[in-house]
Amino acid sequence: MTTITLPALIILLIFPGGLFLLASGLVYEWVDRKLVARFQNRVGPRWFQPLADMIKLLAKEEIIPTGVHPGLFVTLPVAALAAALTAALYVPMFGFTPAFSFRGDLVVTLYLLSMMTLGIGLAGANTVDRFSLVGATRTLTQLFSYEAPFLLTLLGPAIMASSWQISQINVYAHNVWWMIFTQPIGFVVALVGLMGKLEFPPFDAPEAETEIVSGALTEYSGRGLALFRIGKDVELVIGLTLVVAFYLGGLANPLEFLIKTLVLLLVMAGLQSLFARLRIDQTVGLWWRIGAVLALIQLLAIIIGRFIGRV
Amino acid sequence: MESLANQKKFIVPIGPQHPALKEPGHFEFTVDGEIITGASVRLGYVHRGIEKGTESRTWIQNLYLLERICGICSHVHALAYALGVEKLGNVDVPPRAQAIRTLVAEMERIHSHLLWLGVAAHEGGFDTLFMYTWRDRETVMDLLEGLTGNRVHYSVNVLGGVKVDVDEKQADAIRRGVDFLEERTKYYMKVVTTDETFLGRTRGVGKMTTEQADELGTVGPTGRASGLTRDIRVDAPYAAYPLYPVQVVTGTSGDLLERFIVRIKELYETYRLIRLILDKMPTGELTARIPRRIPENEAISRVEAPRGELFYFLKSNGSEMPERIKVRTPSICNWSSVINFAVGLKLADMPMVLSGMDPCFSCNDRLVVVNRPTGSQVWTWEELRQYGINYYR
Amino acid sequence: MDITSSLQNAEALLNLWMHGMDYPDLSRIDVTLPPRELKSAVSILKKAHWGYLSAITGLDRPAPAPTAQDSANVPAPDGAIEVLYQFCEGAAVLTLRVSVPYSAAIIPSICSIIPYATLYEREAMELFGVTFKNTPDSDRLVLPDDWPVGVYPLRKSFTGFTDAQKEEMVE
Amino acid sequence: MSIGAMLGNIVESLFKKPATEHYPFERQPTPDRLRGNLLWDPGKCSGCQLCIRDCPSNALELIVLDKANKRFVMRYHADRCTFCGQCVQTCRFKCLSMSNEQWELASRSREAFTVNYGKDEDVQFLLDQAAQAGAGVPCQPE
Repeated sequence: MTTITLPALIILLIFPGGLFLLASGLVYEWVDRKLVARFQNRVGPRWFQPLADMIKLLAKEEIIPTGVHPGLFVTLPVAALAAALTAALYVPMFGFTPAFSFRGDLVVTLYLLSMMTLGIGLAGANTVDRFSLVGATRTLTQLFSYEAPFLLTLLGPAIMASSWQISQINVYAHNVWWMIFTQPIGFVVALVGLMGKLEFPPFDAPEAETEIVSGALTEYSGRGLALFRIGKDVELVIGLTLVVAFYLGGLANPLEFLIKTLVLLLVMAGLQSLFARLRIDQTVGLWWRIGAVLALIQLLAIIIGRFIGRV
Repeated sequence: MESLANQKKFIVPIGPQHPALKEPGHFEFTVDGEIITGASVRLGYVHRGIEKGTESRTWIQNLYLLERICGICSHVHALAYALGVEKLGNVDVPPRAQAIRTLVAEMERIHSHLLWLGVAAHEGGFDTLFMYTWRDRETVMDLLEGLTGNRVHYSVNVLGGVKVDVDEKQADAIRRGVDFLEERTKYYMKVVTTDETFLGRTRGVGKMTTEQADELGTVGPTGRASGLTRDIRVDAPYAAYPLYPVQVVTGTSGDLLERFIVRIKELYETYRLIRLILDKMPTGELTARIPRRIPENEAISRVEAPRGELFYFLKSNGSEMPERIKVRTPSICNWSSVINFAVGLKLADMPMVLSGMDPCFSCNDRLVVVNRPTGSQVWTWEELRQYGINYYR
Repeated sequence: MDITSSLQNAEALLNLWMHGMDYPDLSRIDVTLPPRELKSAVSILKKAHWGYLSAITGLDRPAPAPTAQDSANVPAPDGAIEVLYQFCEGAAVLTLRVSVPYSAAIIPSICSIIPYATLYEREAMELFGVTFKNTPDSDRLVLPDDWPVGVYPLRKSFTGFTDAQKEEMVE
Repeated sequence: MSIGAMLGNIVESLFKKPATEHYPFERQPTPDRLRGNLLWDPGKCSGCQLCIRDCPSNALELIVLDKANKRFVMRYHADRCTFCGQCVQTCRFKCLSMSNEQWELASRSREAFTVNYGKDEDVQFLLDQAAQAGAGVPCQPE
């Protein structure tokens, strides 16, 4: 595997953290929107649309509604984005070795990724708007439903690799059979879990526009909204990278990264356009009744497999 | 205790501006978590005073005013009105004209039902189905444009007949279009009845028994899905429906899924009717002469709009202008069913239940009242026009 | 049931209360009722399952303009609001006609018998200024919130707002 | 009972040309029967003004220059017109028709929508008169 080392500041601010990550987030958002549009026989947005949206939002006035805690209102989007950007540092982004790595960074990354959803939930709960409140309740409910199965499915490869370090799991995944074949259930649950995390349809009940306008983010405008949105885009890239690194044979170079994540995104876009939105009670039911059980079976199979292997 | 409970009421307003309803209507749902415990409705945000307006326009001008009550079922409004005026004036409309009116009415039904299917799917978060149905709806809109010259306000009717004729080329184009749409409709039937995620949102939701539907006075497909056999095309055939009998489509379970099925089955029936009309088109004149002054009388005209029974009451006073025109649109009948059934449902189901009856706000609201940015004021038509002229100068 | 028997059935049901009856055309029957008999007429229709209430139509019948022959000491006749309850069964339409003078425009509400009549009653109430006694909900339904009280747009006397009324609404 | 009943269709769509039309770069051809802008043929008009009486939106004005010699100018306000076609139906001499050409009902001024139809010399006469006296006297229906 190639190892490129860059000065820490550049890693944090420009590449592969910071700016480059933000830019790739926008590109992935565009790919996702374009694919969904094509699945629906539409034209879809042009390549600069997410960027244009972002510039427009950043240039707009940020309205702080009455009844909120202003400090919290302003810092939540920043915290959410910062958490997402930090999480990227432990993940083999673009096929490079993670910038920082230590034993157990998988757990830290997963918590950092949850910060985003938590931030959106708190942002909704902070306002007095009814739609935001309903949206916040739904966001947090959803967080508690997909998080456990998602976590369990990422533990599968970790147990196989006998490591809690993402970079080591990546290397392990690269060297053995693609884990999508050895742990197919885990892969499906992980992929669907990622969709739940990103609130993609059919798990978009927390921001169901026909019911609660824009959910928790209804009261957000301007910069706050822009940061939340770009945070979500970054999370999309990180999520894809994680699933690819764990289940699709790891990441060794940028080309491999590009091909594998885009194929995964294609599948995800297909899934997004295939289903009707699930009600929040249906989402919770699905995750706990099916998702969690499947993930546990997978985990059990791995543990038993390893036990037999050792014996 | 009571007052404390009232304070804790958590009301979710839907409308007048809300992405679920592209038209203005105001609903207040009192919710307890996700469960609705109360509902109320306020209409009139687009009340245009058409009933008053008709009293100062001639019989001919009213045809076009009334056609503009609704953009989706424009033809049935004009049809109901024209049939009523012809009744008042004792005019016999030539059979070919009646057949063409029926043909356009049925094509409009396709347009309306496909549009509804898309909207209902969108409310359920199934945007792919929404995009596909609206794409296919273009077919019938293009056919209507080719036949009548306009995509929305077909203006096929004149008092005493129709403006346009159907030639063989048109008929063939319509047949081809109907064949294509029938195939697509079968596909949508399959999707709606088999897709598990969508079924999860429609099956058993908003259930209404036949007795309840009767008690609440529902009309149209909403009522028929609950087993209410009310269809004006069958009960009191008008225009050319006596020549082309319709079979009523009814459902039994009365839930949202059944409303989907009933509307889709109605589409099949509509395709059959269109082919029948095109194959057996009577020949003859297109218009009959009708006097400008309508003798004093009263008439009631009922037609089956895509959403249900449309009721017109016309009263003439022997002059060129009507004395009174009352329009009772199908949507207003169905409101009570929604308001009564909201309690106990989940908030997430509400947009779907609302759209399940295919509400049309322009149907309900028909005064020129404009809210100015500074304070609100009632403007006369002349002032409004002047404002418009100054604005664009 | 065919139209004629439906109509005869309706006639038989309402025979007790009617003040006048007419067959305007083959599928219609008009029955004139005094306001106090309305509720009993509607409930007998409901009990007999005769059709369903299709619409409530208001009609303004202003008093004819005083002619030169009228002497000054005869009081000017009062205009009337006529409310039409249209029931449909198949192709048959039954109209219950209830007429009340402007000065006493009160009609008993039929919502206790037919609950969904509330929307129709609210509409007629706003647009014609008829009071439906004991109607469950008398909030504004279609007119704007700042519409002046006592102005009924569908009465013939309404031809637009006076300047004073416009002033009032701005406030 | 199935999940993802639309799978076949969405995969097909991925390789199909999008249904969206790139308006205004691409335009669908207009149907022959399109009810477009109103056209008036001065030759046959008798000046009965029935079209003006029947117009639901006051889009027509007939300016009578000389009734005996049938010199009329029809002033057509395209921005008020609802394109219902009633005037065409009403006219007994078939002097009104609707064009099926594509046009845009959008402009930066209202003037673009006021069209004077008539013989060239009559329109010119009217314009000269308007230039002299401010505005022409539109004919009101009785």
